[in-house]
Amino acid sequence: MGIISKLPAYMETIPGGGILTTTTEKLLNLSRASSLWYMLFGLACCAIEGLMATGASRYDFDRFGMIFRASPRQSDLMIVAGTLTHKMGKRLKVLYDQMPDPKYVIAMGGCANNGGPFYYDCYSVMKGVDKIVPVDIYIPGCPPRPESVLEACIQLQEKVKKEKMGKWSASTE
Amino acid sequence: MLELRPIFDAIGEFLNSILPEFWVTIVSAFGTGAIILGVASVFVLFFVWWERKVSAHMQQRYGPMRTGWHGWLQTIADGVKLLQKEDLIPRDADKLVYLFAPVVCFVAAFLAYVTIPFGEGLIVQDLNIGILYIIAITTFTVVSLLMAGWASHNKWSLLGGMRSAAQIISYEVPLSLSLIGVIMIAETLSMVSIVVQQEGWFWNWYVFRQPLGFIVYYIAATAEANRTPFDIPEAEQELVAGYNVEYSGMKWAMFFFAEYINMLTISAIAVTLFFGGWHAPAPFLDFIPSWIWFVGKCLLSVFVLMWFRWTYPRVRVDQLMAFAWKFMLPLAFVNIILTGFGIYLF
Amino acid sequence: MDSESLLKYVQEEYSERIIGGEMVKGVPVFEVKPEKWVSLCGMLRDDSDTMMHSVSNYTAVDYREKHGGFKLVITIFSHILNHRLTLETLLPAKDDEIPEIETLATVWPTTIWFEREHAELFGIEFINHPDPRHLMLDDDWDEGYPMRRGWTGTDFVVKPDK
Amino acid sequence: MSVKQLRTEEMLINMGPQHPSTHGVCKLVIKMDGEEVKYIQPHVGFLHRSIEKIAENRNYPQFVPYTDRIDYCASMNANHAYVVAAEKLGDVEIPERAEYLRVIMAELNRIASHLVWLATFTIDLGAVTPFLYAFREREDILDLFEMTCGQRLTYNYMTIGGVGWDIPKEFEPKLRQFLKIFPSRIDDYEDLLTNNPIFLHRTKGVGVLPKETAYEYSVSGPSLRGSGVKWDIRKAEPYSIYDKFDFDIPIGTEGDAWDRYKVRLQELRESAKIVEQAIDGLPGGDFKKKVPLTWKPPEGEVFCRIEAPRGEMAYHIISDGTPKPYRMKIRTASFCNLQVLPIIGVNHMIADLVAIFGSLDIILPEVDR
Repeated sequence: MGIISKLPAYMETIPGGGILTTTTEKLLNLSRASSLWYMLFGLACCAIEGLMATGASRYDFDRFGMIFRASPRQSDLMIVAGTLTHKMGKRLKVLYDQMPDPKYVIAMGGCANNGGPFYYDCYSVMKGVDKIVPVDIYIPGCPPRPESVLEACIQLQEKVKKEKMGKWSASTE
Repeated sequence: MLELRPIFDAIGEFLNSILPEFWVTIVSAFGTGAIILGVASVFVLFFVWWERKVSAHMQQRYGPMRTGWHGWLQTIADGVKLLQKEDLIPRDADKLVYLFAPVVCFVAAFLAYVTIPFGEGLIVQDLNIGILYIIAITTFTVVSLLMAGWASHNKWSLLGGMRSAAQIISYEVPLSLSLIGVIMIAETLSMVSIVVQQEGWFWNWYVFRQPLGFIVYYIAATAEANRTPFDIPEAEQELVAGYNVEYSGMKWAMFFFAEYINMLTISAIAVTLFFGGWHAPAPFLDFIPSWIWFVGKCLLSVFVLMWFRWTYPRVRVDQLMAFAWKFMLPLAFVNIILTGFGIYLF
Repeated sequence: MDSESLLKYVQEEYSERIIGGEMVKGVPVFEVKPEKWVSLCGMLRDDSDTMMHSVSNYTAVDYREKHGGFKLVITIFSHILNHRLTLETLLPAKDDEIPEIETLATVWPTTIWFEREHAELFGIEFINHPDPRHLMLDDDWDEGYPMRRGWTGTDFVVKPDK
Repeated sequence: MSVKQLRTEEMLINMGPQHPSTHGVCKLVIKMDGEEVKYIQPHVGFLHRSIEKIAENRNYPQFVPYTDRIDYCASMNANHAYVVAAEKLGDVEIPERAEYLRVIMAELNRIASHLVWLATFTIDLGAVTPFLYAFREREDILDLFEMTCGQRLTYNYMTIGGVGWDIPKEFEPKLRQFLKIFPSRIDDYEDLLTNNPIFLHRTKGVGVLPKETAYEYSVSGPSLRGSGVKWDIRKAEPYSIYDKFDFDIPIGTEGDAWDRYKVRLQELRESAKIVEQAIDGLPGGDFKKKVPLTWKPPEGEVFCRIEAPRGEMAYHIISDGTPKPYRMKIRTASFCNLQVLPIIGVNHMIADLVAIFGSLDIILPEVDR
């Protein structure tokens, strides 16, 4: 957690700092919401739609201030796009742990939500990403359209904007 | 009219009148430091946003749109977000080196601004070895990249660090040699004197007397700044993120900051040495303040660097080395010899 | 060579190595003796009249109920002569037995991965295989051989309610 | 210090399974001597979705959507391979209009797939801008697919007995417009890349795949043709109605990454040619023959292969007379093509390894299934 995120807590101790706290909190949240850098976690079909087509000219993730980072250390958001197998699940957990707080996860597509078309009779697919990492937004579809990915990002931004500062600092410390 | 020099002079006089001489030195040192830091930061904030917009428009996209008007607040949001990120240090990292690498990188990038004349009289210290100082100080970056690559305890970052060491040291040679032509004509190492010599119409600029030197300089400088097509130290598709793969939050931001500062540095040097510094291309345009000319020329140069980046593929590491030693270096020597002949004949 | 003459040619040339041959949907299919499996494949590759230097497909089928074993089916073809044929061999196995056969990796290197897949999914052992690791499944997989028919599997296999 | 005292050792690096240039989830364990790659071992199976097991528990028409997900860049071709095999198994005759529609869709999807390849290949070489240009044209094709079957990526368009839906009225003018502008767009890519000296240096002589190695490892598709083998299943074993169309098979000479690039760009033009001929000759009539969900093919087995964008894609279906297949084996091109990577990738720089991986056009779900 960066130093600045403790700022609201200190402010609260100042007499009359309550108003300041809310403003700072709002500002910090806004900045986080406007710059969600996502990690490329393309697993299967959804990677083409959710990461490549959405990043390309017609849909353009960059409009929302979202750029991709190859290293988990520099990303805030993990878009799990595609089928997660048991073999890959272990690796996903490692990568999630490598991301610095605050971090978010979007489960994209049926497979990442609950196994999708590979739910029945399948011996190797994990039935949902939420079995191993906490998920903030689920996107249905197989694969979801780029519009729905953008909508999910807007939803996530709304969620981030409403966050209380103490919440995620308490949960991780 | 809008020249900034009188303002600074006035501030200096005011300080002199209220403080003893020793304190004036201290205050002005910190003051100029703060101004340089502030100006450079504004430039970086602008460059990051601008690069995203330029690349987006080259690729038929819009780029950042939602944060402020056409996304102009985007870089600020990114910066504030990076401040809030968790400060990770990998368990096996060499902690001291890991912590100091970004600082060294940051400081080295800023030190070059001591001898860059931003406008008429707008220079921190006109050293009589100005060019030599800049060449020496910009190479410091390589130390930080090596430190980062080594300390992260990650094989990818080690590779990136090694690559950058090899690259920057190799390109330092043609870069330095390419500037010798200018020095030979100008017969001085001071940045201000070189600019003063290029006064008048634009054909007095050294780029017209040193075209070869300029080309060698610009290519070598692109490599120095780790920009595509020479961005192999952090080649995303090969090394994930190169030397900074383990860095997060503000530490990473410092590397990022330094990269863009370097971009401005190489543009500023190019403008100072080859494009007449703060002078207008024609004498009748002198009514526009000198610092605007300087900044305008720098921006143009930075734009060209961005243009390179979004057009070319990346070269391979051995091709990069071969290019430096087998092509750029001979070219730089040829330039020096030609300049010598020119001076002898005219 | 067209399929008819290919069928005849192989039946005559390699009669002691095959059990039978027939035409199935325009492609010659031969049943091969398991012990002659590798040698026949090598000969078909080197024979200048067949020149079977490429593998189109290599599969294993669980025929334990019907024929009492596993069948290996390989479809090989020639780019130059533009013909293909299919070879089959039956590896007898009952219940949980693991049948064995010599590896084809010496003939066509591309079969290495195919055989690794068959080994882990069907439980067929390939003798002298150069790289006997798991291919698809995780290294610590110990839930049996999932592609065998009747494999009920583990907790994470969900069956639809009828 | 003399040179002998400098001790160097090979460095073992895990590239993947989450790496920007492995195009999915493939892990390459590589040993490096400085920058040079000395040994490569691919690890796959991170996307093994047990599709073959699922096939044994689905009715024949029910399995079509799964074929989409085997090769998501070229779902139409994967559909095509399956339905052709299933129809051959059950001796189903399909209307001529359906055949033409299938060819149009398959070739359009081949273009889309090659465009994805072009995008990712250039990104592997560090050039970002061609990526976005290639995706611009891809979006045009996806629009055509979307107006036909309502999906952008996994179409489920071809069914056993024909195609799922007829094309709408607006399809043809839009397609013709696309075909008109597309050749000039290919020229654009060539302007950006073909004569770019950096691109030439990065691809010429890199990852040479000799003909003999290609045969041994059963490499197929453009990667094989780049090595100078004139082999295309559309010509060699014509399926569907490919024998009615006039098109060339582009081949390379050296077998390096450059040749594979050139062959694919050439194929873009050829595919556009086929689409043009098919839309000109599109007959009227029925587009579908009704096949019930509990369709029972006769007992027997079939092996049928087609030319997918990445190479040979084949279905080996064994039927026991019930509505569900007894065994279905899916042979995919990338499964075999990936195996040559350890052979042609060694003794190259790591940057070249990325380029070679890109030039082979591997797609991981095809390898893992």
